[in-house]
This record gives sequence, C-alpha cells and structure tokens, in this order.
Amino acid sequence: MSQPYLDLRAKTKARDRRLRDKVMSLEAAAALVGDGDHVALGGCTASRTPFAMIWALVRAKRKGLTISRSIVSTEGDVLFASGVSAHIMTSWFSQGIVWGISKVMRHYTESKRARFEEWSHMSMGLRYRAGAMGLPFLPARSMMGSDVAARLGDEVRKMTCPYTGEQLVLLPALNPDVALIHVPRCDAYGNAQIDGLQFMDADIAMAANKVILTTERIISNDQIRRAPDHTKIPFFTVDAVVEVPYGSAPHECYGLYEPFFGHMDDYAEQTARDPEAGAKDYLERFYYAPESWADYLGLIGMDAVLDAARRGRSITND
Amino acid sequence: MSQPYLDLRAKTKARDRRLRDKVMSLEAAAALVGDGDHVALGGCTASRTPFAMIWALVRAKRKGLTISRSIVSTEGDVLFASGVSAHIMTSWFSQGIVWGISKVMRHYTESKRARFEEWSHMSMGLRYRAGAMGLPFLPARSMMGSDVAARLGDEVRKMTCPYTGEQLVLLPALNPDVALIHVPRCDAYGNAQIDGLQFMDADIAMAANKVILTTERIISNDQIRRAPDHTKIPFFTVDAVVEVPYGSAPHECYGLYEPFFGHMDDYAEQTARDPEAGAKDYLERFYYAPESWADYLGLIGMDAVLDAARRGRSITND
Amino acid sequence: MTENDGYTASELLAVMSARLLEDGQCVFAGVGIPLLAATLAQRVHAPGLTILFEGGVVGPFVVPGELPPTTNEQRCTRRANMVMGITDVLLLLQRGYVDVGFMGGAQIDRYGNLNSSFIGDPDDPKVRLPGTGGGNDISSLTQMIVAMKHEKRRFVDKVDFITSPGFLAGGTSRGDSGLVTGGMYRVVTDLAVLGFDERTRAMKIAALHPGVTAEEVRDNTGFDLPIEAQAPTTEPPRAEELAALREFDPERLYIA
Amino acid sequence: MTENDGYTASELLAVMSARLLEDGQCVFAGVGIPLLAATLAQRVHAPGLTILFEGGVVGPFVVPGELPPTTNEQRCTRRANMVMGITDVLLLLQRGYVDVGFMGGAQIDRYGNLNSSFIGDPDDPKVRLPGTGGGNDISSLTQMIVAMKHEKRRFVDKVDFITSPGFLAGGTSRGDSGLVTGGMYRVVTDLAVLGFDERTRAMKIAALHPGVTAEEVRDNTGFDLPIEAQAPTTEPPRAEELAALREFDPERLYIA
Repeated sequence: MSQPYLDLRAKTKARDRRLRDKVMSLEAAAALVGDGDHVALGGCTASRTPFAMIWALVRAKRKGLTISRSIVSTEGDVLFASGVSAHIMTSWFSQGIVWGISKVMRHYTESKRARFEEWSHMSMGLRYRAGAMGLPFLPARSMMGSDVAARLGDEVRKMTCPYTGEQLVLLPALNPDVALIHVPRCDAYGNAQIDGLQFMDADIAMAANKVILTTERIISNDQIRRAPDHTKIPFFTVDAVVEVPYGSAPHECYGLYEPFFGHMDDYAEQTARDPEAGAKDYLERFYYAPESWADYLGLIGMDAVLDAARRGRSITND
Repeated sequence: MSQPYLDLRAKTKARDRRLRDKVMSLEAAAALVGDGDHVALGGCTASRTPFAMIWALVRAKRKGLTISRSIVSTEGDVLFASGVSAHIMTSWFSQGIVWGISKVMRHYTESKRARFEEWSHMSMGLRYRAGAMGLPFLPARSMMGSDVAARLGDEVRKMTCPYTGEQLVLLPALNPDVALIHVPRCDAYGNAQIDGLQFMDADIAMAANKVILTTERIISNDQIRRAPDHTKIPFFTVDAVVEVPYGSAPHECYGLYEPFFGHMDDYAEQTARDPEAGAKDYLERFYYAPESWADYLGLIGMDAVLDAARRGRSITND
Repeated sequence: MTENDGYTASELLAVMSARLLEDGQCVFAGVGIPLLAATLAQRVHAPGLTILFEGGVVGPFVVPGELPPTTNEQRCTRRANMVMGITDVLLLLQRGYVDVGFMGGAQIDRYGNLNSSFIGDPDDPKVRLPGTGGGNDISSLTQMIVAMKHEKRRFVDKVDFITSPGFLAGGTSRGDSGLVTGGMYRVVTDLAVLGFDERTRAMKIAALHPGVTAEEVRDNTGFDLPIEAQAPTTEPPRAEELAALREFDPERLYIA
Repeated sequence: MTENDGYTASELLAVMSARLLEDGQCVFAGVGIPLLAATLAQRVHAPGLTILFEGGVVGPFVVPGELPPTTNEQRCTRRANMVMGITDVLLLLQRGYVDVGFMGGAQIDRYGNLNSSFIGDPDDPKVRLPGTGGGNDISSLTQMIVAMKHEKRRFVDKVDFITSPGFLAGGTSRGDSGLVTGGMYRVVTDLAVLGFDERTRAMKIAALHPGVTAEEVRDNTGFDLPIEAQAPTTEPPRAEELAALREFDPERLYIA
C-alpha cells in the first residue's frame, strides 16, 4: 500500500493558506518551480496559455519538467525546443488545426528526444478532477478497447462495477507539483474570476500542490467579495500572483484579445522549414533577447497587439 | 448484470431536447410528476426550496413519491403530512437548527408511517454527481466506520483502490425521475442562471430524467446568450418552466428574499403543539384553501412578503 | 455556570472553543456555537482564520446581528471570497484543504463518536434526531473540535448510533476502518476541555474551566473520565470576548 | 470532384455530412468540416440542432466569416446558451445527452476505427500525429459521423493505432470491450457515404456521390468494400447549401 494520499495531505497542510498578499514578479514566481517538477498548464490550445510564466521558465533555464495540459499548442514546441521539458502529457499536441501538424513536436518525438504521452481529453480532465477531489482515481466509460488505453499499460486499470457488473476504466489522479494558470483578473490573495471558457482550470488549481496565477490585472479583494459567486479559483489554493498584461500572447485571453494569428503564421512557417533551427531562432529572438515581457510584446509588435485586442473585445459587440 | 445505464441512455434519448418553449402553468407541470416517482428537490434547507411545485403536487394529491434532497426543512413535513411521500432520503431533516427538531418528522418516522433514509451530506452530493456524470457510482473517503454507512447495507459498497491499496466507499448514482428546482431567472427554454449559493442543483438537473424549473422571472434567450458563462443549468436538461414569483416562500431565494421567519415561527409553534393535527391544519389553510399561488402569498401576508424581500435584497447594500 | 458569573454556559462554550482555533487555519464550521466561535476567533486573535460553511461558502464575514439560521442561507455568504456548490465545499475536506472541523453534538461517547441520528434503538427509536448533515463527512475527513453542553445523558459510554465517527472503538480502529486522516482533537463543554489519549483514544480531561472540579465533570459524565496530570484551569472569558459575542448575537439566538 | 463541378471536395464533404444531421439532435462537433457542416445543417434544414464544442460550449451560433481556429477559442462561444468546463462538456457524452459525434479522420479501417496518433509503428513512428483530442471520448460514448477525404492511404485494412474506437475487430468486439453504447454510424467522403454491416460491422458503401462509381470508390480504398443493394446516388450540393458554406468560410479555411 502506497501513501500518496497522506503525502498529499501533508503537503497541503504545510502550505500557508492564509488570506495574504502573494503578488510577486515573474522571476520570483519562476523560482517556485523546481527542476523535475510536474507542471500543469491551464487554458487549452491557443486560449489562456500561461505564456508569460513559460517565458520566464525558459529564461530561467528550468530543466526536466513533466508538463500536462488538456491540449497543447505552440507552448509545447517552446518547452521541447528550449530543453525545459522532454515529457508532455496531453490529448492533442500541435499548433492548431489550421496550421497542420507541429513540425517541432514531430521532430522531437520521432527522434525520441522527447515524449508525448497521449491520454484522451476527458481522461486528462478526470485525472485532474480526481486530484481535485482528493481521490486516487475516477471511473469512466471512455478509453476502453482503444490503443490509447492499451499503450498506457498499468496506468489505466479496469474494474467491474459491483452494482451493475459493467466494465469501467479507472483514471489515476493527477496532483501536479505546480499549476500555471492565466486569468483575466484576480485579487492579490489569488481569488480568481475567469470569464467565458473555463477549460480544466478550476480542477487543476484544486488538484495542484502549488498554484502560480498570472493575471491581466489585479483587482481589489473588495471587488471579489461583491460577487463571490464569480470566483472560480479560491485564494487558499494559490501561492503566487503575477500581474502580466497580455500574459497569454500570442494566444488569446477571453474577451480581451484573440490569438495573434500573424505571429502564429510566421512561427508555423519558420518551424516548418526547419523545426530545430527554426524553433531555436524563435527562442533566441523572442525569449532570450527581450529584456522584459513588455519588450517581448514590443517585438511581436504594437499593431499586432492592438489587432488582437480589437478582435478579442469584439465578442460582445453584437 | 443489470442495465441501468442503457435504460438511462434510452430515456435520455427519448426526451425532446430541442431549444423549445417549455413555459407552462404550475398545474401542467405537476402533471409531469407521476405517482411513485423519485423526485429530487433543488436548494437546501430554507433556500430555494421548490415550494410552489410542492404546493401544486400536494393539491394534485400525488402519492408514493420518494423524495431526495441535500437537507430537508419544512417541505419534508408537508410532504409527509400530506401523504405525498412516505420516504425521504437526505442528510438532515428538521425545520432549521433555531427551531429544534421537527415534531412532524419525529411523529411520522417514529410511528413508522414514513421513512427518513439518512446519508451523509457529501454522499448525497456524490450520488447526484455520479448520476450527472453517467457513472454507476463515485468513490469517496467518507462514511466509513460509521453506523450511517452500516445502516444502508449493500447500498454502500467498499473497494480497495487498485493503485494505492486504500479502502474507499462507493456511492451509487442517483438519477431521479424528476427534479424540481427553483431559480431566480431562466429563459423560456430552461437555460437557468443561479446567483449565490448553488447547492447541488446543477448536478441534480444533469442527473435527472426530467427537470421542472420554477423561476422568479423568465428572461429572454438573448439575455442568456450575452453571458453564457452565467448559465448554470442548460436548456436540454429541462422539461418545464413555470414562472412563480416568490416561488420558494416561506423559504428564501438568494438576493431576492430571505426566509419568512415569522411564518416559520408560527408553523413551528403550531406543529410542536400537535404534529399531526397542526400540520393538517396548516395544509388546510395554506395548501388546499387558497385558489392560487398569489392567494397563498396573500395568506402569508403582504407585510411578510415585503419584509422578506427587503432583507433579501439587502445582501448587496453594504 | 450561570449569569452570576457574568456569562452564560453558551457564551463560555463559544469563548473556550474559539480559543482553540489558530490563526491561519481553515475551519469548517457548523451553525450555532461553532459559527459564533469561529467568528469570535477571527475578530479577537485569529484574523487570518478562513471560515468555510457547508452551504458552499469560503471566507465570509458574518455580519453582527445577522447570524444565519443555518449555513445554507444567503446571510452566511456576506462578503465571502467565494461561493461554490455543496459537494465541492465538502470535497475540500477530502482534498485536505481544511485544518479543523468544528461542530456541536447531541450525544458523544468515550471515543468521541457523535450521535445526531437516533436516541434508543435505531430500528425503534425513542427520538429520531435530525441526522448527520455534514457531520459524518467533516468528522471522517479532518481533525475535529466539538462544542457541547456537559450533561450525563449526552456523555454516554457508548452512543446509540455512530453518526459522526470519532475514534470508533478506540486504539487503531478508526484507521483500520479506512479513515486514514482526521479524528477528534478536542471536545469543549461548559465544564471542561477534553482531549483523547494518544494510544487508547479514550476521552480525558485536558483542562477545567474556572471553579469546576474534576469530580463535578465526572458527575456529569456517563463513563470513567481520567484527568491529565497537571491539567490547567482555563482563563475565564475576557470582557472583549464577551462583548464581541454579544455584538454578533444581540438576539441571543445561540448564546442564551 | 473538382472546381469544374461547381464545388470543391471539401464543400461536397461538408454538404453531404450536414444532411445526415437531424433536427432536434445534439451534435458534438469537431473543428473544420464538422463545425462547418453542423452550422450548415442548422441554417438549412435543422434549426433545432444543438451544437456542442469540446471547449465547453453549448448551442452557439458561429458567426459567418469568423470561424474559430479550434473549438477552444472565444469565437466558438459566440451567442452560446452556455459555456461550461471541458470535462463537463465531455461528460455530457457519457451521460447520454449527445445524439451524434461528428469529426474528421486521418486514417480509418474497415471497422471504422480511427487513427490520429501514429503512422507506422507507434514505438518508432514514421509520423507522430497530433493525437486523440476529444476523439477517443466522443467515439467511445456516442454514435459517430466521420467526414474525410477518400484516399487509399487513409482507408486502410487495419489502422496502425486505434485512437478512436469504431467497431474494433468487428462483430460484438466493441461491446465486449466495455463500450456498451455508440459506434460508427456513417463515414462521409468526397466519393461516397459509407455505412456498417449490422452483424459483421464491416464498412460498406451506402450511397455514391453524383458521377462516382463503386469501382472508383474501391480503387481508393485499401480493403474490400461491398456495396449495399440499391445504394442510391446522393443529390448534388444545392446552390443554397454552397452559398451558406461560402458565407461561413469566405477565407476558405476549410472548404478550399
């Protein structure tokens, strides 16, 4: 009998869960992520990707991270190419369907320099949810019969339901060491409100042993307390709050900006020509060269920022 | 091997889940509840109790209902005393802690004329959630060792976690025949927004085979579509929508009115003196005599309505 | 304990149990004395205490004079940090975010098992009580503080029905049943503060309230109750504690 | 199929698969052709069709000219009835609220199994594909419509890897595996509409598109493909269908 539950409880108990100011810099937050950690990313595909934190982790030369996310887009390329991670657990991994298959993902996985561990989309969600619920697994009716489950071996067990005799798969809990989640707004304590698409973020925050929030803006605790039913992530799960406007660029943040399509087209073209050199050059120009997140945005370009914001804000125009 | 899952799927498939107008009268909605049905109630204790629908079911002389709810307050007394139900499944059953133990509940259960089947609070929630997820059960770490679980016999099974060797209890899914849920507002199709306390309502709606919403007001579908992230119950789970202002009276509806404390004090006093006769008299006066829900509210009194509303609306005054 | 001491038994209960709550903890509080005591602790010595209510409320501030009748009405959401579903707030216990559960009790036994379901034979009860509510879940999943009146009929050798598990049959029986965390921490009464032996898990007197003797406690207890060596006497309720309590509950709903 | 017929292969695919959707159904649609076809069906013949996207979207109206790049960006929430979490929207499939799943495919075999994970040996693949996304869950939990280009390299005797289960090894093998509901309903290609034998669960030609022969279909299929007796010829895309499609996708992201 293993004791992951008692370990989880002990880790949780040791966290400082008071209502306290957690605002810090990107760099200070990056220091909360250790080499070898399992890091879960909030958002999905090109939405609310915690790019500012990923940018900071690449710059800090973090190593050996296991990454998990519902669906992985260009941030997966960046994590592989930078050497920050050689192991990504997700259900789908490429820039996005309009750009075809990620050549960077192909390059690193086909050469076996990195691993893309494939789970079904709902399985990823139920694994985080099991972790959020303090359970060792959740049962499900998906994944059976397929090679996706078979390839995962003992990680996916089966059981016969004692009530109905049905076959069920069991999906083991994920309790990430750290979760990186980008939100439109939160207070200094980490109470976060998330508009629109929620993805798996609430479960990820609840499951993780440490949560770093990046936020488009910090609002007062008073604003949170005026609409407590809009809080999606409670402060006691959160360990760091970093205010980073456009912190998901070049991906989107609901209601604020859409993806920076031009930048993503350029990226796809550059990495399609030569996945390794293309990605390295991209990292050099956009990750290592700029002195700050504002410099990074400046390189993407003011026109691109304004265009993405105009499109993002238009969601309520009609 | 039983086939409750295939039955559940077949029932769900047979429902008309289109975006269609479902507005009807209390009486028409009451006709959707059959004698002997398992009826789940939304809300909790003295909050968002679907009293208008219960009132209609009592008047329609519905029989043999099994009732489930997270916590049961005076509506349980009414259901027992009216003969609508002789079986209530919940975690706690009395008017509310300030009024002491419900004499009506005691009278009917101690004389064995009705049954109060006791589950833990979280177990009720996980049973609804299992039903909402299309699972036969959910595992949990609660209920073990206690007589609550022991008294439920085979309904609560145990398993050893194949990942960790831990003991877990299994809580069997509840898929109620009908759910009665009172909401502050929804559209004619059943898309419901619920402010403040959510209780178990979203899971109950998702789990049930039929959902009857009563609502303080019907809003346009256009208003729903302007804030789809505020929808808590989706239209396709809903079968009837009834507009009933003060539809939870004498209980509260978040942000609109608090409990009618005076009325509840009177009720407690009347039933404490003689549970059976007191409850019968109460039913006669407030359930059978009035000709309409407005008449019922009139009997409770305009002063009481305004006082409850003033207190209810004051939640955002500070 | 009478009004002669300047405070009621309920006030003493609220003050003494409030003092057990530590700054920085997350406390899952039931309605009545627990709610009142947690609020008191927050105002007096533990400003960083996070209160959770089973209605689905995280970090509220209870407004003086507007005590909620249960933990499921809007009053308990006043100035909360978050409102979530009932199942989700109870799952916080299972996930381990809660340091201490805090509730009242109708009947307790020597191993801290609580009964709020049946007086007498469950199949033919003398009294059908209201039931567990969140009690079973809270006491299954976290460390507990219980506040209750000290009467012989409440402190029984063996409860008629284990609604909320304490240490079950004592020793390792709680863990053996599958409850690998939590357990009784303290029982606070109007006579004493009670703890549990590390090995046998039987109840014992950890502290006596001012003017109360061990004999008096035993006279009001239905089983043998040892006293810890050098069990201290608690400090009487201070004026600021009583003033705060009375501000919260001017109608004396819970402190009468 | 070329521009000479007045429509592209993708337009034909979108039109033919849209026609399979019935008014009143709940359809779980993937991005690309499925999204386009579901939107088309809703505007042309199935106004009561409810579209679900795996990003967590219930009943949106896709705005012409603003097709979302995936089902996880804000564009796919436009004028939706509800937005929920990803896990919850996928659980609607498991609960049984979804009538049909609708997606594209990279590689399919005679039993309707789909591969979107590996070309070649999974341990040493020629191509690592993007993976299942919601595909495995959708095809495990509901009845499926798949839209894809009809090419020999895509219609293979046995897929290299079963990402999304069809009828597995045929016969009763799907049910035996524990998948007690769902299964392949139709595969729509630019040449034909394909169904599955009731007993063997092997793929067969259910209808041919205008001007296409069974021979032509078989030439583009990597396994033996029988044709149903009296398999009809589909009606060519109508002008209103093509006009609606082109209004939705003026940049020809998906219909080129």
